[in-house]
Amino acid sequence: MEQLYLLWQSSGLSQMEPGQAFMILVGMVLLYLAINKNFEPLLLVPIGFGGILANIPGAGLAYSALENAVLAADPEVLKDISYSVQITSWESLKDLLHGIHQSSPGLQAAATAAAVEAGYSNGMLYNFYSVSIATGIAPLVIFMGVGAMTDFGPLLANPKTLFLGAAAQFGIFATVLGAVGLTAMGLMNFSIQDAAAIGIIGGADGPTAIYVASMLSPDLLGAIAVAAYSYMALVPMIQPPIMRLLTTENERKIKMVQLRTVSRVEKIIFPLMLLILVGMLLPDAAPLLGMFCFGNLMKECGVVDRLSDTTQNSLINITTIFLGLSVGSKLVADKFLDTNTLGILALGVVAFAIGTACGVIMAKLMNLMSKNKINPLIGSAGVSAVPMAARVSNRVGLKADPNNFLLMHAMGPNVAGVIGSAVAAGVMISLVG
Amino acid sequence: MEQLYLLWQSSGLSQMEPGQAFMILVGMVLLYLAINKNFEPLLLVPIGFGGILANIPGAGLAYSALENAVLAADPEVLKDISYSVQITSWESLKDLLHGIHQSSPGLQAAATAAAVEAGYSNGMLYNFYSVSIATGIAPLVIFMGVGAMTDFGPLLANPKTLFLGAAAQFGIFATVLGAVGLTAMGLMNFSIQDAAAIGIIGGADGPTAIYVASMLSPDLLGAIAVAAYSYMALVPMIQPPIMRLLTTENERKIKMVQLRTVSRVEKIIFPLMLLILVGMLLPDAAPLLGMFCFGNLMKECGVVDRLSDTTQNSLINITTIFLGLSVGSKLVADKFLDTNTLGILALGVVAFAIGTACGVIMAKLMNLMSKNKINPLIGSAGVSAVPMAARVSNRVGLKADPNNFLLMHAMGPNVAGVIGSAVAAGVMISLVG
Amino acid sequence: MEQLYLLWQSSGLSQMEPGQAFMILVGMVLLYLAINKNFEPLLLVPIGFGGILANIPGAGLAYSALENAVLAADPEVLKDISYSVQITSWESLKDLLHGIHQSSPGLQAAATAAAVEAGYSNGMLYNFYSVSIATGIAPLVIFMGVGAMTDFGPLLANPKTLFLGAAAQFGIFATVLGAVGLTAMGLMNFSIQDAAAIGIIGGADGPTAIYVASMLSPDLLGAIAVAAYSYMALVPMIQPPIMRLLTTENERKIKMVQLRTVSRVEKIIFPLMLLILVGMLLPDAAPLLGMFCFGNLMKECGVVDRLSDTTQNSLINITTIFLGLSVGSKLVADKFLDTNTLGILALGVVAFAIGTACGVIMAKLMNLMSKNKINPLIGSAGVSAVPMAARVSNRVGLKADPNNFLLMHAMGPNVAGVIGSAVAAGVMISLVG
Amino acid sequence: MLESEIVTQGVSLMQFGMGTVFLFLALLVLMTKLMSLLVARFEPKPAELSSSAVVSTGTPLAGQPVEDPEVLAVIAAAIQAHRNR
Amino acid sequence: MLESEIVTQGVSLMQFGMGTVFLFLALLVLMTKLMSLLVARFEPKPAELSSSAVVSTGTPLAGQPVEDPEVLAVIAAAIQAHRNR
Amino acid sequence: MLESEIVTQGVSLMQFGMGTVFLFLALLVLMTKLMSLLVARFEPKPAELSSSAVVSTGTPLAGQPVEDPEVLAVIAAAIQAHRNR
Ligand code: NA
Ligand code: NA
Ligand code: NA
Repeated sequence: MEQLYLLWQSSGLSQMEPGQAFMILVGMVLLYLAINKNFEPLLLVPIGFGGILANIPGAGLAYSALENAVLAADPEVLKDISYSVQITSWESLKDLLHGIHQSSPGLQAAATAAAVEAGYSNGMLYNFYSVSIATGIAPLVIFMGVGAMTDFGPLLANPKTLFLGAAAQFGIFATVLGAVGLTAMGLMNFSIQDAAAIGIIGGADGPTAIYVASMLSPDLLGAIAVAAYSYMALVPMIQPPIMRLLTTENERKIKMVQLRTVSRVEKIIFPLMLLILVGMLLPDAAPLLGMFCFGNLMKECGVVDRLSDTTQNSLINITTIFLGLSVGSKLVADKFLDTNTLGILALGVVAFAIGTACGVIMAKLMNLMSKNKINPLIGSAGVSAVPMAARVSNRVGLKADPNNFLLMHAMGPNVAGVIGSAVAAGVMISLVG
Repeated sequence: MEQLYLLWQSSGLSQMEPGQAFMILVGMVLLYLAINKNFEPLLLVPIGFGGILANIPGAGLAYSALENAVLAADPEVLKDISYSVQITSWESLKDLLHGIHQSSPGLQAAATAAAVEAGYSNGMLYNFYSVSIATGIAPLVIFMGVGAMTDFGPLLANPKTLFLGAAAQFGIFATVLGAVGLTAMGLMNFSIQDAAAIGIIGGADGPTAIYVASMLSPDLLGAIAVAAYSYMALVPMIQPPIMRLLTTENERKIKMVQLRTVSRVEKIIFPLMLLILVGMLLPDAAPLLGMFCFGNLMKECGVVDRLSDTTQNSLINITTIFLGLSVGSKLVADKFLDTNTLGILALGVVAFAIGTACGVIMAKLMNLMSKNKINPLIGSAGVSAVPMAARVSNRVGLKADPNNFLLMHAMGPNVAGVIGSAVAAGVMISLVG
Repeated sequence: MEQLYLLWQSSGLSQMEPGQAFMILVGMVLLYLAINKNFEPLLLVPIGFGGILANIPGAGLAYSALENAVLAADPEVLKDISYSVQITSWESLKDLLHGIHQSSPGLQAAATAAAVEAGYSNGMLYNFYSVSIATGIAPLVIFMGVGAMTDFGPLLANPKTLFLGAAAQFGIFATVLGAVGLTAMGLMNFSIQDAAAIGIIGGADGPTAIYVASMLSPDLLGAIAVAAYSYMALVPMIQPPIMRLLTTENERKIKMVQLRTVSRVEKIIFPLMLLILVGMLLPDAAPLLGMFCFGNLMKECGVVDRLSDTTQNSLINITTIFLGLSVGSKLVADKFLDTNTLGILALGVVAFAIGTACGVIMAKLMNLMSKNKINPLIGSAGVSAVPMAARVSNRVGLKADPNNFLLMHAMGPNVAGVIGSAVAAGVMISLVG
Repeated sequence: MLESEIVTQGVSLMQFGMGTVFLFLALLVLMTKLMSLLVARFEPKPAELSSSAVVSTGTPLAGQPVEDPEVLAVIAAAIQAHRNR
Repeated sequence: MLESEIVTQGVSLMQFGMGTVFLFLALLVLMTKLMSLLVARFEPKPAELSSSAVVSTGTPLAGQPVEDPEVLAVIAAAIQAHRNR
Repeated sequence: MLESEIVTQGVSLMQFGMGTVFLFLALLVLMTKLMSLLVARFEPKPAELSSSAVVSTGTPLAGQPVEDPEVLAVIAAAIQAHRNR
């Protein structure tokens, strides 16, 4: 009987905290949405699963060796660690951890050495996060793969749709304002870095959001990534009412001029031109847009198809698996369960809505000044969420006129939105990073 | 002539020790078995080749910068290093190395810095090992791939075959007893950690064995991995005599009830249920079984086929190459050539034999209590060694009755054995890790 | 307006130095040659693109955190850093950086910590370089892939063609002499390490050149890699005039004996034999030739086709992408723009020419001593540049006699050249590394 | 002393280990049976459901950037072949 | 005080950010149009050129070990088999 | 002085380097010939052996989780198509 009691003591069930149980449920819900409702499954399956793993009580998979040592609360080890970081008293383990994270890198290294010597080690997901996200590599590689899958043809055929992609980024900055507003009102507690990272949800672009969040506000990364991917999956529900509200039946029936064919030379020059422009104007966006352009150049140049194929397949798949699990590590209860998370979720949907509205309104404004009319429904595709948002434009357009195919027209603002949010990311990293 | 003499001096041939020559032969034998006898070639080709590389005299491919510096025996450098670790005298270089490995991490870091400054660097295989095995990542990724290749259908159709997978794990623990027994008798010199790592050979599961050995007994990893993969290849020779000895002709002819079809929903829920159970009861098995369940979920959920395909192909292949070469680095003569290795090889085959016997006996016991008879030949598949052991069950069954196909029935205990040995691994890491 | 002025100030355009603009142009030229002239596009597309990224003003993608901190020239941070490395005065930032690189590893680590604490981080390309090239892993993995794509059949059928591969390596060592000669004359300023790394361009083998340059002369790596790949692409222009100059019409018409078929056993044993020979005679070439032989063994043994396929496809492709971008990081203006680079480019073409000539002359010498005549045109294939040089031999031969197909005969010296330059690399690492 | 200690450790590792393995797998048997029962009850026609589920996820998956053109080409060829039968 | 400061920061981030995004994309529109014009002028028959360019790079690419032949063979076999059914 | 020293180093590097390269490859020629002789002697019918060796490893390879079924299906379809032609 005593053996069984010991077994029970060391089991996860006895150590489980309510927050962990709740987060395991959240992970299950994400998996349900991904598998049964097809919510961005490529990301939400690994994120949901990673979230469950991160909250297994006693396993410490999402924690560093130092965090695991502190949370294990062995008095001898705590003494060594607190001595290393020169903290003499603390109210709770969480308080001690907070103190440790505030101390200088040198002291933290000493404390980590003490933890390792006591036999504690980094959790698996913590290692995944350190390698794939903390270095920035995983989102950049995925962005390269996205570049290698992107066709700039529709954009090149109708460059002014870039303005739609610009307008839709207003969702990002309006959300930043919202976040600082909530903080000013005392409802939430976001720094300007947090606000910028939350705003990027409105960019509707997964790797950009994760990249920015990892640089500006790593603690909020889990909530931001989950919000970004969830709302991207919800685009077919969020956008149509807004699109209908802001357009008349006649506007929705506008037929656009057939797109011209774009030559291979233009497609090769475009990513290089974009790269140079980024390099000259906004160096902080260079990693993101550089890798994006590199992927696109590999696809378009036609002489490195081997590399382009691998970038679009095994490389992006491998990276997605580890990126997803790493994001899941930020769904650990004590980082995720916070009123701030609710604020992020609420702000995220506002960001999508405002971005959609601004894209549509911009299209209407452009129609006032140009004789080649744009169907304002393609404005909403400017939020990115490639290719979902472009399909939504097409579907809403077909309801107004069953013979009006907007898909290719909407791909222009759709990829413009990717560029736009990467530019916005560069601005924010440059200003508050 | 003097030039030629110098050339000879600096060559590997003049520096070769007998142990290295012997280990190169061992590597060649492993390659021969892998290529000509088809002994688990996917692992034994890289392991054998890595073993040869590790024993090239003068190249130091399996050593760290510090070890390479000490073994080079330049008096100036030795002075610096021994000063760093505060060792003033030593009998042999091996003695000095032993002293260095005993000193505190801080002192070792200082000694490493001295070695690097003197121009020594980590060997290639040492780097591979550090990244792929010391972090635990490679066995975990391979386990994810194995999960993505596993079909739990037969197990779900007949869940009680899980007990066969449980019984066969007795081979693991009997071997632990054997190892401590040999030590108690003074024949060998194993710690309890070593004994646990040796026992896991009986789990007949490569990545589990490597994972456990890397955590509990890294120095024995080479011998343990070689034993595990070799005996898995020898399963068609080890198991049949034991199976025939323990069963009657009539038992071998038992026809089992046709397996019911299993729904997709069950297959999706099973890995999640298993994950939760592991999380609640045995957090130390969570990395292994978590990755296994993740791979399986990716396969079964049907919405991330891109990721599942990459997991089963390029990702597992890349990881296998580096895992194999890294295991080979532990075949370096001064770590592998030891009477302990002989003990490990002897204990390993005993572990397989006992596991096989226990699986068969368990099946017979279950037949005493149930009216749905189990053919005891499928009990031996409980050792895992997927899918070899299940095929052996089938083959032995066909000899008794040419119309009795046991393969699908044996797949249940076969994958149950994988779960069983991962659970056993968790227990051992939890108790002696 | 003030906002706009600030925007301009922080932009790359205002920070651009002439050298960076020039190097961006160089990157564009490399891309043009790769895409439009098919100059080794698999490498030169990533290298060219990486070169552009590395020279984006203000982005610092090719610099370490410490270099970025120094180049940002914030007085407070400079004070901290210079204090860490105990440098009290400096003439220019470049001078300070030079001083930092001269100081001991411990002081540099302290300075890096100061830079990181001030918010600076490693550039993306710097990280790629650290992981892929500084560790040696990327060239080794590519060499493994090359091994898995190499067929030693023609070499095994006619082993004496190995001598052609040996003779062509004279291009390497003649270039070393040239580099030290230029230095002795005061025209250039190369160390013996630099000279050795430059010589290896004559090996006409990309991964070998990058591997050697990363170990002996990392600062020249960019120029060496660009020269090696460019001249490999120019082989069809460099070689034919030399080949025609050194051979008579009759020699070019020599028909060679049909190659015998080579058994599978020979093809399996050959890489192992080569490995043992390297291990015994030249341990410093063991990493390069070891990985090469491993790749070849995986291909020939026939039992690990999964691994061989992955090695030849996704693994080599992924590695090529990051290797290329990393090489591009060495095209940063302040490392690349140097009179030394001009010297390297000039020496490189001489290396190719001498190698070609020696291969042809060796073939003629061998014909004096043997009755089985060799067509001297296959001698030029001994420089490696697989399979370009062998095709050139074939093409020149066809011009002399439209029915004389030399391709398979030339593959022997062609792969022999790969072995030869790896051996030369080992010698140079061993003697001056 | 020391020898007997390691034997004690080994025996206790065996007891505890085999105990956990059996307990764990027994629990898994129970839960698996329970799960299969529940699935069978709440999903009246499992076979049909599983196929319909595959179909329902099929459409969105087509949106994934898999090698669509090739797949489409194959499908097109197949359809064409079918018509010409 | 502090609250109003963060609001100020947010507002300035919005102004500066949206300004840069618009400026950047406007420049991109200009440059893209210019580029397309130049390409159209200096490459008289873009459609033809693009196809010929593909052909010209086709030959060297054939040397790459992509699985084209296999894919083609599979499709061919599948269609053939289907027709003959 | 310094200049002549580096020249000396270069010359010695050349001598030593070319020497090693030739020696190494000469040894390799010898060993390769020897190996081929031995293989030819101990494996009387190399062509046959090589094919039989391929067959003998063929069966166990089927145990590898490669996409065998697909490959088999392709081959089957191809053969079928061939027969029906
Ligand atoms: Na966007
Ligand atoms: Na097992
Ligand atoms: Na060469």
